[in-house]
Amino acid sequence: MSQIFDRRRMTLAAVLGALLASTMAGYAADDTIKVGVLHSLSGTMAISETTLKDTVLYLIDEQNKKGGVLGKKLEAVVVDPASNWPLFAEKARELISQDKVSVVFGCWTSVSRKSVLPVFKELNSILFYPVQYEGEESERNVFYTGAAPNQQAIPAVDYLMKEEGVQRWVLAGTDYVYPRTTNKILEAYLKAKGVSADDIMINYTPFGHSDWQSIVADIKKFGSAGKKTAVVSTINGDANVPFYKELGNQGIKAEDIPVVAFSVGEEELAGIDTKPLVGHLAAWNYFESIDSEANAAFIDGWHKFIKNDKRTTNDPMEATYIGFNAWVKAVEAAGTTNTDTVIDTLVGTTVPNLSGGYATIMPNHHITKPVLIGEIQDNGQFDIVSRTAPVVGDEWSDYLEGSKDLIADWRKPLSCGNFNVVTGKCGGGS
Amino acid sequence: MTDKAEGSLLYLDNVSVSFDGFRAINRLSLVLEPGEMRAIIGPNGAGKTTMMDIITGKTRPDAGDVLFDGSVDLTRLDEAAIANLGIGRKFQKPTVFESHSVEDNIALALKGRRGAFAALFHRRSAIEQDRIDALLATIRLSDKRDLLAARLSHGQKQWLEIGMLLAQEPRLLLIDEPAAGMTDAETAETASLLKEIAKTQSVVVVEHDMTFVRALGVKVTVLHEGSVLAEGSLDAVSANPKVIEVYLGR
Amino acid sequence: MSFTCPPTNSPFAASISLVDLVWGYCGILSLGHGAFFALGGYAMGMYLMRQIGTRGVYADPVLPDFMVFLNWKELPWFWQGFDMAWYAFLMVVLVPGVIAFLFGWLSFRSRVTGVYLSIITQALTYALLLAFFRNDMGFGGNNGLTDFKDILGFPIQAPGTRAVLFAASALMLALGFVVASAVVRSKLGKVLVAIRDAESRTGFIGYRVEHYKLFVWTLSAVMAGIAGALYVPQVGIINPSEFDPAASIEAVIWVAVGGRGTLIGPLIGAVAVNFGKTWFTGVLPEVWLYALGTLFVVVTLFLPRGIVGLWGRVVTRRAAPAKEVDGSGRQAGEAA
Amino acid sequence: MSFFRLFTIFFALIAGFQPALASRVADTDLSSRIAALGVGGFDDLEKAIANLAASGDDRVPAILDRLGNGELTVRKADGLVFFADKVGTDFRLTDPVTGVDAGLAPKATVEKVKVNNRIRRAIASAVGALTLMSPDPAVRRTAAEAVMKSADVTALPVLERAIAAETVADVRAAMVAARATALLASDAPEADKVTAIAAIADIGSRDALGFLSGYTSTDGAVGDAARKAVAAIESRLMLWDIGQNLWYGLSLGSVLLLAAIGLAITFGVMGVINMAHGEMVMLGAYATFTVQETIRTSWPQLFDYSLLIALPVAFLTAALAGILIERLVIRWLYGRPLETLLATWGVSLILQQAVRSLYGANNREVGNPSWMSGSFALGEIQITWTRLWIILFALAVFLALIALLKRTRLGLEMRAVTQNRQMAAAVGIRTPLVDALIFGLGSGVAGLAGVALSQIDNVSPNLGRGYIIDSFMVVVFGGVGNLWGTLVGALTLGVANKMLEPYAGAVLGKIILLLAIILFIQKRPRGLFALKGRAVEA
Repeated sequence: MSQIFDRRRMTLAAVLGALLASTMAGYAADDTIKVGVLHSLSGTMAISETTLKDTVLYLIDEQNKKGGVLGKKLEAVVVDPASNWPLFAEKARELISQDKVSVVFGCWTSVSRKSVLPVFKELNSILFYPVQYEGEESERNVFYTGAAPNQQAIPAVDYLMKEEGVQRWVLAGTDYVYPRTTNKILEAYLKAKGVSADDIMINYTPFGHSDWQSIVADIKKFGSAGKKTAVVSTINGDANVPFYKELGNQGIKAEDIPVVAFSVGEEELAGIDTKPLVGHLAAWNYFESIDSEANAAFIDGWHKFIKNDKRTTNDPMEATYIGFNAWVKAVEAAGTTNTDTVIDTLVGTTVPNLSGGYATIMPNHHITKPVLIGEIQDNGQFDIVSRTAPVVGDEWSDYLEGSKDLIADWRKPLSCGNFNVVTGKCGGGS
Repeated sequence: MTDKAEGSLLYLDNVSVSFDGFRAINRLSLVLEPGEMRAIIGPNGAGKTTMMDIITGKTRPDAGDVLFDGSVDLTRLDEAAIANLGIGRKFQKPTVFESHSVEDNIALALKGRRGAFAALFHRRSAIEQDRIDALLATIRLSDKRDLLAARLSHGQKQWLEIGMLLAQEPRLLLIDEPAAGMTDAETAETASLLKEIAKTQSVVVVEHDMTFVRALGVKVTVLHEGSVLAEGSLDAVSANPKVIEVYLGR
Repeated sequence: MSFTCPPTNSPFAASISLVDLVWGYCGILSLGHGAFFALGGYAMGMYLMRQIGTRGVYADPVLPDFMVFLNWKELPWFWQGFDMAWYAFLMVVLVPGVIAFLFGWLSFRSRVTGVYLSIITQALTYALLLAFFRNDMGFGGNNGLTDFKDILGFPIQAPGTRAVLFAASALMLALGFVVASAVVRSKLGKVLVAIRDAESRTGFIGYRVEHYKLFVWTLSAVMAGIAGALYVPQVGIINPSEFDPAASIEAVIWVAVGGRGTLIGPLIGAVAVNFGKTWFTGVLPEVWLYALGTLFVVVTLFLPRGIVGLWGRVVTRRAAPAKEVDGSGRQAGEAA
Repeated sequence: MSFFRLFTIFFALIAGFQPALASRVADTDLSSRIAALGVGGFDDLEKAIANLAASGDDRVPAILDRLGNGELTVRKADGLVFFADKVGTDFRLTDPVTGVDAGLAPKATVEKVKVNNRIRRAIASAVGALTLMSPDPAVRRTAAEAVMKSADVTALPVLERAIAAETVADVRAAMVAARATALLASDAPEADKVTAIAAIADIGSRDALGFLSGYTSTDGAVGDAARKAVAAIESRLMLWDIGQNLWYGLSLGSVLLLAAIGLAITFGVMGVINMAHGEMVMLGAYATFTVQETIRTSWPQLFDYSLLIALPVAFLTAALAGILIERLVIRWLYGRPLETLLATWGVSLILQQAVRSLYGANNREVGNPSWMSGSFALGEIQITWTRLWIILFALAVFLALIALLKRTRLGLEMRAVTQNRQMAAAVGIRTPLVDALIFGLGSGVAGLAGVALSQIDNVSPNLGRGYIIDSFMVVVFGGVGNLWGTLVGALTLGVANKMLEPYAGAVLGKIILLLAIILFIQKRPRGLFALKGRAVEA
């Protein structure tokens, strides 16, 4: 860690001009491969992103123990974009053009990813993005190791239909792009499955919404129409705690109206008394409670690295794990860290995931993931009740009007992130 | 109503105002002739300052007429409009622009266009400069013209404020306790300055200091509990038993 | 570059000197100036979105990408016209200007001053924050507007364009400085200081205080809007976080640190605070908030005139009356 | 709760009634039925539960109950099903039929019998049917409700017997309702079904509505009757809905009142803008967390009193913090409200970061004591205990404050100082002390708000931020310097918000309200209940 701090100080000094530069020369050793870490360490997103920064450092540490990559040690370059979206772009530029990193692991929110995209395109570098997102994007320089909507939402709905016989749906979300898109996809999907518009209720709330009385009551009302009802929740972040508290207090049990959430993981549950919530569901590609050797080893190593047995693990961490290992494997296979070569090699790379299976990077730069459905337990963990075969991330949803004709394939000769199969043209962009 | 107000400079009739049930001004009537200087006395809480507030538009009366120049209804205007009609006011506590130099204080008060855009493109003319110089001489602060107003003594601030009033070229000056906190010498000088001013403008002086009022030698109005208790020369009102009772207690 | 202030923050810094125009010179503490900055930025962002044309991922000639995937069928009325640069640039000035004018006209006319005004400016920017977060508003929700391609026909990422934009920002900064100092030196500037020192006295000598406040308020909002418009093409994104009240408050501290009531102060403050931020968040991220918090307290308690004031005291050794600055606070305090 | 209730059933069965209910099957039969629980997926498990319940054995409810709690495991070696109690990382296995200890098994050698919601429903229904004859009326009632929810046709004969034997009126009503739902689901004659609909319609609740809605699309007399009944219930519920919204509004208002009332003192009475007010609320919430955590680890039996214990702790913590802030920062800035605003904003940043350093950035769990969990129905208005207690608490705090300011010596001195500082000092009041105390009081009250908010909101370092703008709005709207104004302001805004929400949605509703307040302040710059006159303007 201190090594990183020293580096930061030096960058600073270099800009300042003269004061320290002469005394701390020669930091850019050539026998390392630099890995950029672009996660907020301060500001609103620090709470989530700091964990991912530590995850990357942990993975680098492990890799270096195994001898590094291509015979060179990996060296982390950590910057703090401070939850400030424009600053993400600036820090990305700094990492690529100044620190000359070979790859960047980073971003959490879609805004931050959107903000750095032009930089990665312009300077031609690689970004691994480890968080579930709304899809509708495929860029040559980005690898999406989090779930696309079809890797969370649709299997979850399938599960509820089959296992719970749900016929009536509440789509409740925070008013931002991920829930909007996911709900649009789900709405189209449900209608395609013969659910009538009357049986779908859509509700949006602001960030950090804390008074859920009316909405929970509405859900209850909507649920008393003689048909089995479920809530699909894309409620984000802090708003979940008061939402679940209100559910518990108004006596909505999972047996009556189950809630399946896509943004509630082990960390979010840590702030709630989960006893009244037993049976509510979450859909992810990873749960800490997964019973696999890979997972046990990962958790064990993580606890040792972070020196805290209580730290939970979560889905974006697994996505970081997959992305990191895929990159290592591709670099080893290509024998170089050259961006273009690595991008081409990455497609088709297969690495183990933490749930005992494998993840493959597809030509659309998304990966295959199994979808797990977990039920909340009274100890704040999830009990996995369903698991699908690996699903390929669908970047352009088949259920959205604007994107159903689009596909992405970054292999030659197509090399296009938004190829329109109807017009036969590669959409916008260059 | 205008009949009675005809020919007067300031006309208050049956004015009342109350704050949270407390009647600060109670059916007050007062008439000031053009060119007249009037002293207003009264114990604390008699409504002197509130009366000033009403005249200058800071406080709206609940009832009654306030007319300027026999016809202009002051209750409908705000402070700036009333000031531009030609009513100047000096506060009890000297209020000058402390971050500005003495000269700028006068320059800001100088009669002229008051609009924001006019101010943005304003250039000081030679005539204005002469006028400023003259005023500075009148208030005896010529040698301190570049000093920040904050650094003036209390008495000097009082004078500066009077100077600013004069710069406005008002037709009526309302002056609240000009002698408060002044030395005897300063008080005497202030009295003579006011008498000088009264030659060209109407003046209303609110004052506690009886020697000062006596030095002014003008008609006196005694306020008590928001209404006029007595009016006349200082000697006459001093002899008024009601006034004696109010001042000496019952 | 580690020292991140110059490229992206210079327009912001420019707008900050305008915060000082209303606070340092006029005694109006706006906790919502970021709103005008963001509104200007959005107007520019809308123009840049329309310039993308068919190069968006869905290749829709009219609708921006985020509208396509949320199934919008046609362009909302308030997006019309933004394909024309002149119209968009007009809106950059008009939108913040008109909103500031209306807000100021209502507030100053009803004598909402001091802390009340500060609180409702905060409420205003908070309301706008919530509004722009709403996807139904048609401004791209929390993702905002991004993925810009070119500006006035020049590719936005090209080094040449970036250099020109940077130069434009520097020019804007200089221009803002010139305008602000012209305003401050004029008689109008003196009236503003007069209002700050003794608002009622200014009214009683015939200045219509609310007009002056409204003028400088609207002017500063317009310039904040222009600054926002220059900021957006450089950072390539505009989203509702620019409306966050905390961002506006943080900007105020730049002014306080540099020294309010001076024009150079806010610039020094902006540079100093951002430098500190870059340094701290790099070295000890968790210490940054302590440092920033302490800065707020220390500056208000011990450095009422900021760095500039401190410098002035050191250089001239003249016992500057600290009261002058207090005047603003005390005056505004009349309302409380 | 269900867990708890089932436990009661369990004990009632074992303790009281074993001899009386002699319905038992052979141990081997029961064992084989239990062994089926460990085979196959959820579909198989559901069948196995039905099969187990069909045995009618009185040991079944207890076994099913443990199944529902996830305490049944399959031993991988032989596929037998046992009760499992966790001992360290291992499990102690017990034979569910005989109660014989089967020894310790390491985690890797056993596999939990997984249950999901569907299985839990099946368990509830099965246990319901089996416990309809329980001696405890509360258990019978729960059983009847469970059967009603599942509309289990197979439970009809048991229901008939239970109804015949039932003596307690409301339990009998619940059973009749359960029979009606089961009848409707069965292939009984149409006339019976119409009668059943009438019986359900009489209940008139939302559950009844939900049940009947399922039959509105049926043809014939049943459909007609269902449609009519649904319409009748809906029109009845409409009025209740207004009441419900009003209740939500009051509840939101009480939260706003709690958050704002401390501010009404520091801002309204003292004129100090304390941007760190929200952080005082947060400190109160963290104090609650700390108290609960201590109780949880040291005196778990006191858990239900944890909030009561937290009240003085939270008050003192926040009050002390407030006094410190006043002494160290604010007192140097009296008369300079804008500077105070900035300095206290800085204090708020420091406090947030301090809490983040001490407790971590994640949310902390503060549990609801049992007397604050769950809800009850007042007619068709659902009233949750948390909200009810918070409303009462808010009012109590408010009245206590009024009393303190009006009736005590301290209150008198406070009013004296705020009205005329010099005069108060002249008559011998130690004004600096009073300043500190007022500020401490305002902060302490915010700390109390934190105790209440910990029950419904996140306990995170950002807790306070979310309330600061709303609190200022309440105080400014209600009228500065007037506690009653704050009360009226908070309740008005709460109710207005909740009345707007159904039409405008949560986001737009809030925006509309904010803009309305901004406009309102232009109209009445000093709020609803403004003090008028020279005293405030001078």
